[in-house]
Amino acid sequence: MEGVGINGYLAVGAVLFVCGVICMATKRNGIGVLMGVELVLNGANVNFVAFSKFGPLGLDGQIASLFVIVLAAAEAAVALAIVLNFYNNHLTIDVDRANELQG
Amino acid sequence: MELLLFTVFAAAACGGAIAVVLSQNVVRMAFYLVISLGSTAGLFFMLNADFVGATQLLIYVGGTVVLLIFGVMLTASGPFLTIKSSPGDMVQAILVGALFLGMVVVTVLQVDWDGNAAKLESRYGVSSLERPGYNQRGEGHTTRSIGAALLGARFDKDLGKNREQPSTGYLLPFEIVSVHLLVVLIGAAYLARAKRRVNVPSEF
Amino acid sequence: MMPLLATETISELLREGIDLPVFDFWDIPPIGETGALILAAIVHVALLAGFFGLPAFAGIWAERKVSARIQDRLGPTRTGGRFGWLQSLADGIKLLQKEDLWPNAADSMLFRVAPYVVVVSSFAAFLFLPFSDGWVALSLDVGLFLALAILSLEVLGIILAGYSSGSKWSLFGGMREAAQMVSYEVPLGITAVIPVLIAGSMNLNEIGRMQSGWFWNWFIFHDPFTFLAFFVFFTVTLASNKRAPFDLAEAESELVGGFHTEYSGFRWSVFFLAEYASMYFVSALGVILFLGGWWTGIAPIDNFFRASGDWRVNYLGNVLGFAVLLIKSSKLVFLQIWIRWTLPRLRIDQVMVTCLKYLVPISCFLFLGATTWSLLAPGRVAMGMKPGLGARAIEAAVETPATESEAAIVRPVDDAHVAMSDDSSMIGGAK
Amino acid sequence: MSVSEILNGLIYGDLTRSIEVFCPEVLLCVTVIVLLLLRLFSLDHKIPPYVIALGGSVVAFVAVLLQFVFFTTGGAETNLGAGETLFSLFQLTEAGVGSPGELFTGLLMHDAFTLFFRLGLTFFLVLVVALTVLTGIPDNEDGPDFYTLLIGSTIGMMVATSANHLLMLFLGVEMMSVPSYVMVGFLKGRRSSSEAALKYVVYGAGTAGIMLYGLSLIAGLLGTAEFAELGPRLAYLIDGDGVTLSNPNIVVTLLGVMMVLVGLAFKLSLVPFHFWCPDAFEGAPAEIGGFLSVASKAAAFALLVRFLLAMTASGGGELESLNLYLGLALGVMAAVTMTFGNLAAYGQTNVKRLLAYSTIAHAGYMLMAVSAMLVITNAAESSGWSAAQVQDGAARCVEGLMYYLAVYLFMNLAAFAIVALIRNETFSEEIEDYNGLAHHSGTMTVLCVCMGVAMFSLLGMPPFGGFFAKLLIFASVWNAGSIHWLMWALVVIAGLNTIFSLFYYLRVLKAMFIAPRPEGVRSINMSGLVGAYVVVITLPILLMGASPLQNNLSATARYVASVLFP
Repeated sequence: MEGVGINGYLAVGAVLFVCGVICMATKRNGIGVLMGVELVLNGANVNFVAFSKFGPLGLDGQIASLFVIVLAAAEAAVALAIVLNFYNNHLTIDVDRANELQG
Repeated sequence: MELLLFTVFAAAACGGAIAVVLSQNVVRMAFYLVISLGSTAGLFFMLNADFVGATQLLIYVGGTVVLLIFGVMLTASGPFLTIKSSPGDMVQAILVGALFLGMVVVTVLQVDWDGNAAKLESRYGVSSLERPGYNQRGEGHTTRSIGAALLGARFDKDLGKNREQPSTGYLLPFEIVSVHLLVVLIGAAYLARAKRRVNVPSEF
Repeated sequence: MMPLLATETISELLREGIDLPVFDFWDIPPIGETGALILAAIVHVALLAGFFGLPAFAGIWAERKVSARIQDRLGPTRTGGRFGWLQSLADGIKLLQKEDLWPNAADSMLFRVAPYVVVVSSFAAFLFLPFSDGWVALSLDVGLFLALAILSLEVLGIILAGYSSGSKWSLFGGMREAAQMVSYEVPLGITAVIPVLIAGSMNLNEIGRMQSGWFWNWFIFHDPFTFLAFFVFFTVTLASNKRAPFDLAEAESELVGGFHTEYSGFRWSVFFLAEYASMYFVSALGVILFLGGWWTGIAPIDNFFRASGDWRVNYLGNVLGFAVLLIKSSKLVFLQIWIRWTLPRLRIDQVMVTCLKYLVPISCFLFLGATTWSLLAPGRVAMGMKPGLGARAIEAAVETPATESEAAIVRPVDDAHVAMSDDSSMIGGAK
Repeated sequence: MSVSEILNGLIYGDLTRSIEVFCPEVLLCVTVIVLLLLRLFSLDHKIPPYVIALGGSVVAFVAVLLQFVFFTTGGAETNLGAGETLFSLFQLTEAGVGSPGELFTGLLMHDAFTLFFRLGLTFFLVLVVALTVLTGIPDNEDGPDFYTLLIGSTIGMMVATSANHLLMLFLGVEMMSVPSYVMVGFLKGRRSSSEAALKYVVYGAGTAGIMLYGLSLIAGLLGTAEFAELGPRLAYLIDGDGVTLSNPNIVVTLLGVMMVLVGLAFKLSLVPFHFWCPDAFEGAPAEIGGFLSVASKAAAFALLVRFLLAMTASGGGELESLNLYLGLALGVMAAVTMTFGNLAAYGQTNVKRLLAYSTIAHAGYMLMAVSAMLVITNAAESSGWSAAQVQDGAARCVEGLMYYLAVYLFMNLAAFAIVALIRNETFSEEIEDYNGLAHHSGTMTVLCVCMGVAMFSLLGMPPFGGFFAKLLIFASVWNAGSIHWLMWALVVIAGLNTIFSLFYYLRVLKAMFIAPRPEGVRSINMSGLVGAYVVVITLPILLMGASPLQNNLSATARYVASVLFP
């Protein structure tokens, strides 16, 4: 069988990462930005797991990605609560409308 | 076979991610995100990380994304469902993003990872996943090793080796993350719960 | 033991390249590894697809009959004979003929995709379900975990369906479902972990094997906590299947039809296919986790089939196990139907309160109790139960010299296999 | 090792020792749980939550203080009298707290540097809790939530300062930031507050993700996540190839380090990543602003120093030029940050916003020390410094950083606390509403005087602590100038900046002291307790300035810094 080397996985990780960054940069919807964050974290996770198989990182890579998943869930919960709170006060989740604090 | 599966999963993961970027509708974005994350779980299975893959499905796809969609439903009423980014921004971002992607991919792929790994392993020892005999029945059964590592014992690294100190176990993060989750949960619940009642009712 | 259909999976069987007589007969070259995998996949999918539809059709018919009896009616009586056996088939044919339409306000792409998400996740969960000893498509160490994970994806489809319909009834249904599912996954996970704790494995096949012998070996009789845990588990599965009294997502009296209000025809029927299939799935899961899986619970019968050297007898034993599992889980499905037509529907706030204020603390308590029990009585037998795999592995590790202890930790499951085939340890309880 | 050896080693060796050292964090966790249980059993109307929070943080502080004393004085040999009873109460042992080294199988580091930061953080926690009691920012109902978040965030910072593993680095950053997102939005009914929280969380989550990607690259490249091994492995990997951009290993390392720096720079509010800082501080209550500006910055600096040292410590000279480039890049960043912070502070009318820009500027000053440290550690061969000189120079940089942080703790907290206390009376945080506040009698005058002390110290005026802190940093950076001229330029820029900053700090004081009291404002009566609190947190600014104690304190900082450069 033709094996897939580490490079394929790293490329996927990079694509996820960059898509996430673009998503964070362009989306005006608060929840859209959060999705970008999830993509970025996932890109990193793909890297970790790929290194754990192909590199000398071993099981540590997999465990790191486990913790990242858990932390990402926590972060998403808080971010969502904040977005909801913002919505309750401003009746929109358009991040660009968060422009009252300036100076 | 492996190549075929990889192509399918990788294409779905990347395609989903790109669709998330291009889509303007939040709910569709969430759907593409599910595709992307789910395929990533598939990639994890291919990388012999079955436990991580399952966690990805259970927590990420089944939990976090559902939470996000829930948030969409609570906030995105009608007009806000599609908040469009201006096309100029989009084009700009995509150009910059493509450049950035090129940079990351070129840098990352230029590295001779296998060579590095061999070099490091020749000096620092073989990576634990490759150790024969620990993973039962073929590859990918990492649950036991992960479980032991989360309790601080690295049987995969330390068994039969002569080390003065035990290798890095993950007892501390495993425990402290629970505190973190508790704190975060309290915080999220605080923000999400309705504003305080003015006069405290005697009975709920 | 002949490996035929008694190895872990078909793919392993094929990969080992046994020369089936048919190969010689038609002069087929031996199968390569890739070929074996693909072939095994096709066989599994075909088998499971058949099995996936079956409970749905049987379930729908049973639901009609049972509900009719509970309401003092007759139910279907015409199609296919006196008991209306073919009613489900007739329903299916009618639904297939209906026009496939979607509302203007709907997000048409998501609207069309949503049913498939539901059906695929519900179907994929069957991949990890052992129907009998070794009859499992994917025998993974993370089997239970993964099965629950995939089952939880079902909710995603339902939320998407509710959301994309562009109707407020559907939206409400979807939101209720989201809230309900996310909450009920917590007690579901905790109660499902209790048998894992005792078995020391998340592999469903291993968990099932642990409960061989007399029926007091079943995990439900392991200790008082597991006994209660089963009932909590069953309650939670009702909710996670959106079955009454927790069927708020499709509460007809308030929400017209909830998330599937706008669906019709084939897509509508797909939701129901998935619902009945996952009803069966969670029942079978409950059976494997708590009710002795495919074992009859009468040790001599099981042992007769297992101990025999002849692979045909083994095979028969597996068929028997399959039948036993089917019967046991059908009982649970029947119970679900019974509950649905007997109990009134809860309000959504009551549903959430039931979960968060009662089921979660109770399941945590049970989990703690089960942990303490196995800590305090690690090698001891409660009602004839043998000590857990994990406990034995650790005991072996601590007591034996380094090299052997390494073997014990390294390959505990294989160790257990040896112990399993040793009937005296299996039936006689603790050594 | 066999199974039983591994388990015994863990349970009797590593774990016992680790928990002994980790005791303060555990105490804080217990405090959190007690707080929540209190509400569960509806006891929070009988016992106010702040009592528990204050008690818990004081106990934790005492625990760290004892550890610090035990550690620095050599523990058992001292005859402190009451100290020994306390030592035995917390069961401090020579093998545990007394000996530096790794904890939890290499995840955390226990040494004087960490202890110093943990001491500062717990002390700061006590002060902040006391402040919230005075200002009453969480009422009784929200108290448990608020203190849970505050303490949870502090635990994260304490973990972060002792991180010895890349995973712990990420975990620490997450643990300290996620609760603080909520805290920024704590006044959930206010539009500005929720907006501040949204901006903070969006930028914070994004940069954390980028940082994680960088961590994955570094960990994957070097095949380990332990700090102790990063540098040597990197040196081994590029062995002989030299540090050039044509070496892909170097490029990936740089990419990874840059991404990690993005995450840390966000926490430090360095210039390209500072957007959130003024908004978050303006929207958040001033107490939270004070907490974030000091505590999370201190923790992030500790992480930054540890991470950079780990990446660049090779044991040989292989990574020299890498250190130099990194150091210079950080130096440029520091210059831009302080200049931007000071310039942007000019136009502000809101005191909290002004202080936010001032914290940006201060982060710039402190970053100078880090950059000089990197530049100096590179110096061994190319500039003819002896090893002892390098050690000494680098230690001086860290000493300056730590002394600065210590002073900064008090002066910034004092400024934010006074803003919060004045807000409670005048309901305003605008500078023009501060007009003539000093003309009120009583406690308000005390507040204004203390504000003056804090401002002069922030500015860096001679008799106060801020001056000596700046002096230490400037001297150490000047010292590095003989290796690269850019360091001299940096000192000059910093000096000019100090002069710039004079104007906006003075503007606040001018409003308070010189501007006439507007007609018709009601007179303000504040309790004496408030004045006492403010005096207590202002006094250390003086003590760390021109006072006999100054020598002792900087000697301690010196000792603590020197452990990083053995």
